[in-house]
Amino acid sequence: MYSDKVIDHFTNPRNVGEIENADGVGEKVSSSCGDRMKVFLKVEDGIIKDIKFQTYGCGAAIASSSMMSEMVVGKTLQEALDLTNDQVADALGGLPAPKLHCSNLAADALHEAIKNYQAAEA
Amino acid sequence: MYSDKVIDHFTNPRNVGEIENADGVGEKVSSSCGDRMKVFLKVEDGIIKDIKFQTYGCGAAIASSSMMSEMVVGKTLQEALDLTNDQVADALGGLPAPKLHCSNLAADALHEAIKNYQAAEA
Amino acid sequence: MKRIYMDNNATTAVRPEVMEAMLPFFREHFGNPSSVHWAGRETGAALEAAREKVARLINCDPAEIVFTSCGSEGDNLAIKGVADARRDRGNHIITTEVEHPAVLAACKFLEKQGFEVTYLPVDEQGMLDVDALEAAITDKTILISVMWANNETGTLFPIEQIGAVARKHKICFHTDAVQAIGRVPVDVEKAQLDLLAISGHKIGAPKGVGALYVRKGVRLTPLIHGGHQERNRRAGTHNLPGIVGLGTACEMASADLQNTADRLRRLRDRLEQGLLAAIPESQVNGHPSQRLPNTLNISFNYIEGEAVLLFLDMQGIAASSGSACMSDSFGQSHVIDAMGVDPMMANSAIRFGLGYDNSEADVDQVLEILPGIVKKLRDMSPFYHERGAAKLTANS
Amino acid sequence: MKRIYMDNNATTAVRPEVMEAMLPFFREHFGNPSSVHWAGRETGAALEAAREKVARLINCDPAEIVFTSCGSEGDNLAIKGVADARRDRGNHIITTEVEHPAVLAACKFLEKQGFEVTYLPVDEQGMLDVDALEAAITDKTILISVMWANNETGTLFPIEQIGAVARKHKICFHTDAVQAIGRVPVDVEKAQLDLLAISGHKIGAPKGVGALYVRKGVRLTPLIHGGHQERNRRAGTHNLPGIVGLGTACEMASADLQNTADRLRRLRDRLEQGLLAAIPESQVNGHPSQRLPNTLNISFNYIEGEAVLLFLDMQGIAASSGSACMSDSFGQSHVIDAMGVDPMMANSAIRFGLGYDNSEADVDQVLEILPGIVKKLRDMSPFYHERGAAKLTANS
Ligand SMILES: Cc1ncc(COP(=O)(O)O)c(C=O)c1O
Ligand SMILES: Cc1ncc(COP(=O)(O)O)c(C=O)c1O
Repeated sequence: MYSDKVIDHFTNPRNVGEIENADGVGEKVSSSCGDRMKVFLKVEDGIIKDIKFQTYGCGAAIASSSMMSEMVVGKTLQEALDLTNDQVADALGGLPAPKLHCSNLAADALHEAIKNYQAAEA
Repeated sequence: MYSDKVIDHFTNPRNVGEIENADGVGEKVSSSCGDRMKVFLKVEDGIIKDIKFQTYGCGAAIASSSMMSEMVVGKTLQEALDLTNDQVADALGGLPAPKLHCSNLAADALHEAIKNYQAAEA
Repeated sequence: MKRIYMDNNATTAVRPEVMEAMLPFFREHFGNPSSVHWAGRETGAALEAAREKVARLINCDPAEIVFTSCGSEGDNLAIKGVADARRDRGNHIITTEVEHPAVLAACKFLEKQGFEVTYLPVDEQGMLDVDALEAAITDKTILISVMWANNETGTLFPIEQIGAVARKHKICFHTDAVQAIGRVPVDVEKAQLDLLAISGHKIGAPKGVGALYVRKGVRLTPLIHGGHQERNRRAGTHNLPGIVGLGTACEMASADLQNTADRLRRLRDRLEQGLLAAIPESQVNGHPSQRLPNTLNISFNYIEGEAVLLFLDMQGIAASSGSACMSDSFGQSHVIDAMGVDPMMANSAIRFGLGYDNSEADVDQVLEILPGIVKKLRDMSPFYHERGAAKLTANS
Repeated sequence: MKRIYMDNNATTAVRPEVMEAMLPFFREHFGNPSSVHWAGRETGAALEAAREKVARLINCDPAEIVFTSCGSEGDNLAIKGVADARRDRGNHIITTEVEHPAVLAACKFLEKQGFEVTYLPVDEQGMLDVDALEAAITDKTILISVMWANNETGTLFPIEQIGAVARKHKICFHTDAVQAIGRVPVDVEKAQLDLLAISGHKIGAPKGVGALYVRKGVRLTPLIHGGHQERNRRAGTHNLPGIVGLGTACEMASADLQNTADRLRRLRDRLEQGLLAAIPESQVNGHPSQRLPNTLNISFNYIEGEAVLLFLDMQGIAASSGSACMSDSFGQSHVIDAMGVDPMMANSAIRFGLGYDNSEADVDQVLEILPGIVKKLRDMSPFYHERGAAKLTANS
């Protein structure tokens, strides 16, 4: 049912945790299944230096969270804002149709965290 | 489905044929399935000396015909008139329920032949 | 005594390759394909692979295949399912007098529910008149159900012509292809079919599995409600071994349909010609050319079919009279009846259904044995002895 | 990696003895039991022998057994069949909120046909109130359908009490005994049942076969019309291998029901107590004592069930969350929901269904692995990290 990439990210999720005194924090709750993701960012010179997440949800939700986090470390905020949920799912080698909505958390939560950072900066 | 006795009588039916100048001839047609039996008798001193039959029908009809013929040779006419279809079926070791009606020919055709003989005598 | 099985229209033995394909799914890969764990993952792929093989045999999309438990279920699902789903559009159904009981009884049931059913007659060769079918269509007609091949006589109906008529009038078209599948080419696109029922045990898959083709977009009310299996069209845990077996049997049928058909036709024709030559007053029931290559329905006047079968059986030869599932009921075959065959002739009808493993030696064995059986039974039959007299009377 | 299968409420592997009993019926004794020849005679006797074995397990007359293709078919045949046959007497059906989808969806379908259905609630232990059931009866009630054992929690309903109520009010009583059969004693006479559905693949018989008990004199409209099989209650060529397998599985279940139940209960209790002790904020869903001996449904707060299943699967352990056939649909289990379990707790529910071949080592393996999985997932869960704060807030 799940691709090897999904299984890998699910089994060994990257960047799980919390950043104390994070520069930005955001979260997203799936309206359809109640899955929830929380993102913590460390930003330096407009670049994402560190990212951690906490996720409550199924295998697809956890794997998408992990994959997203790996995709954006070292990226500029703009690049991170351009990342879409679909790109996360693609990077995982696709997700089964009934599980696609579970990957819709990751980019959204990231964007919330960036907005939170930008609001604090402004 | 059929007992060994039925199979035996069906495979090697006794007394198949016709008696020329029979003393009595009778027949019976089943109203439910169209099976038909014809009985020929040779009678001497009120005793059935010889019996032959022709039957059109399924295995049960043929076996009942044969069994009946074997049961009445050497019997008095009264004994033969007392023979019932059920007794023929019992002598065969029973018949499957949906086939019981096929054994209802044999005693009936026999009785017709006896009546035919008695009418000619009278 | 060598056993010769010539009742393949009733049911077939599971083919060795099918058996082998099924075996791992009973004890090793036994998980529910809906499960997330290893035991389920292993079977999910096998389920879809089987679906593709079935789809390939009839030229449809795998998503259009609904797995069922038998041909009867497929026919009932198609007929009752469409009738219920289209009730608001009309209440008229067209079928034929010679359908399998699964179709006829489903239609009889619907008649009690307020549907009207036209049962089209057939001619003396068992053939259907497509013009008569078209003439029977009313603006209330919601379904046409016509079998592809008749199970008793093997007569093949002009399904492509009927499909064209159905499409022209925008009426849903179902065919019972239980006997046709694997024996003649079946293509749901060419035939413009909306529904088509098949059964595993007629083509070397096991009993307990079948499939219904449902064209994309055709809505039908399920017979068995429950879980979401088969896209909500048939609930119940999948019969994985059976489904895998059906897939393999369909794959094998696709692979050498024409060869097998040619070979069986040669054997069948040898049997037919041999019997007609050896046994006077015998006749073939069914269409002379538009007929399943494996099927011979033949009558021997003056005697009764079951008696013939019993004698054949004692010599190890399995054949049947009429439809196997009707053999516990009385009376003549409704199929032979509908063809207007004389009742006594009809009563002696014997069906031979050849299978892929029948040989020329099997046929020759039957040709050696059967004429003697007929002679023995005719010698016993009062009708046979009276036939001369009857003819004399008729001629006088 | 040793594979441990603990999803026996979803489906079971075919038992070796069952496999052996079935094997000759695929290729050797493959005839249609309705046929007159050797191939049919061989199977007719096997069919009736299997029927007797099934009847013995539930204490009924063999003639009261109707072979089906699965549990879902049995439930649908019972519910729709009785509803149609008794339509003139009333249109009200009583069932529960926690039935299997096969029952619920059949009832929903009947609602569209003009029937009225009362879905009785259950309490927080999943138990039904028999007084509430009796109070729901109206003079239009024609059928009560209450499952014997719940598939998700294993909760056992008071079937004998319900049977007494049904009999008192002369209402037809059906039970879905798919999970109960072979696990607890089932006696249709004691329970005063009219209909009872079972499925082969839950008790070591293969998928694709089931049975419906229909008390003598109970009329029901067939789902699958056609041939005269099963005394006109279910058409279609018999699935002989499957039926023989079901017979053998029932015979084996009869033979050591109590032993197996006792052994599985000990294993289940070991698993249950071990997990409750090792994992804080976990809870058992279902009735503490009125429960199938093999079933444990347990929740671990703050995490999601599917994630737990995946980690278990990676270590070779097969379990499930909710009903297997529902796992492709969204949302929580309707059963756990009906018990009023807190949604987050409900979302983490895992079902272990032990089988006759599970061992103490299997249980210990799960006890070794699962607490770590829960810890890992909780460490990842925002809810878990906030629980202290939430409690502080609640206390302040
Ligand atoms: C309680 C219950 N009823 C009915 C069914 C349906 O049985 P089957 O999958 O054989 O149709 C199941 C199994 O999923 C079940 O657990
Ligand atoms: C033409 C036809 N339709 C339907 C069926 C029913 O198939 P099954 O016995 O698999 O239900 C049969 C087989 O008896 C058949 O020959």
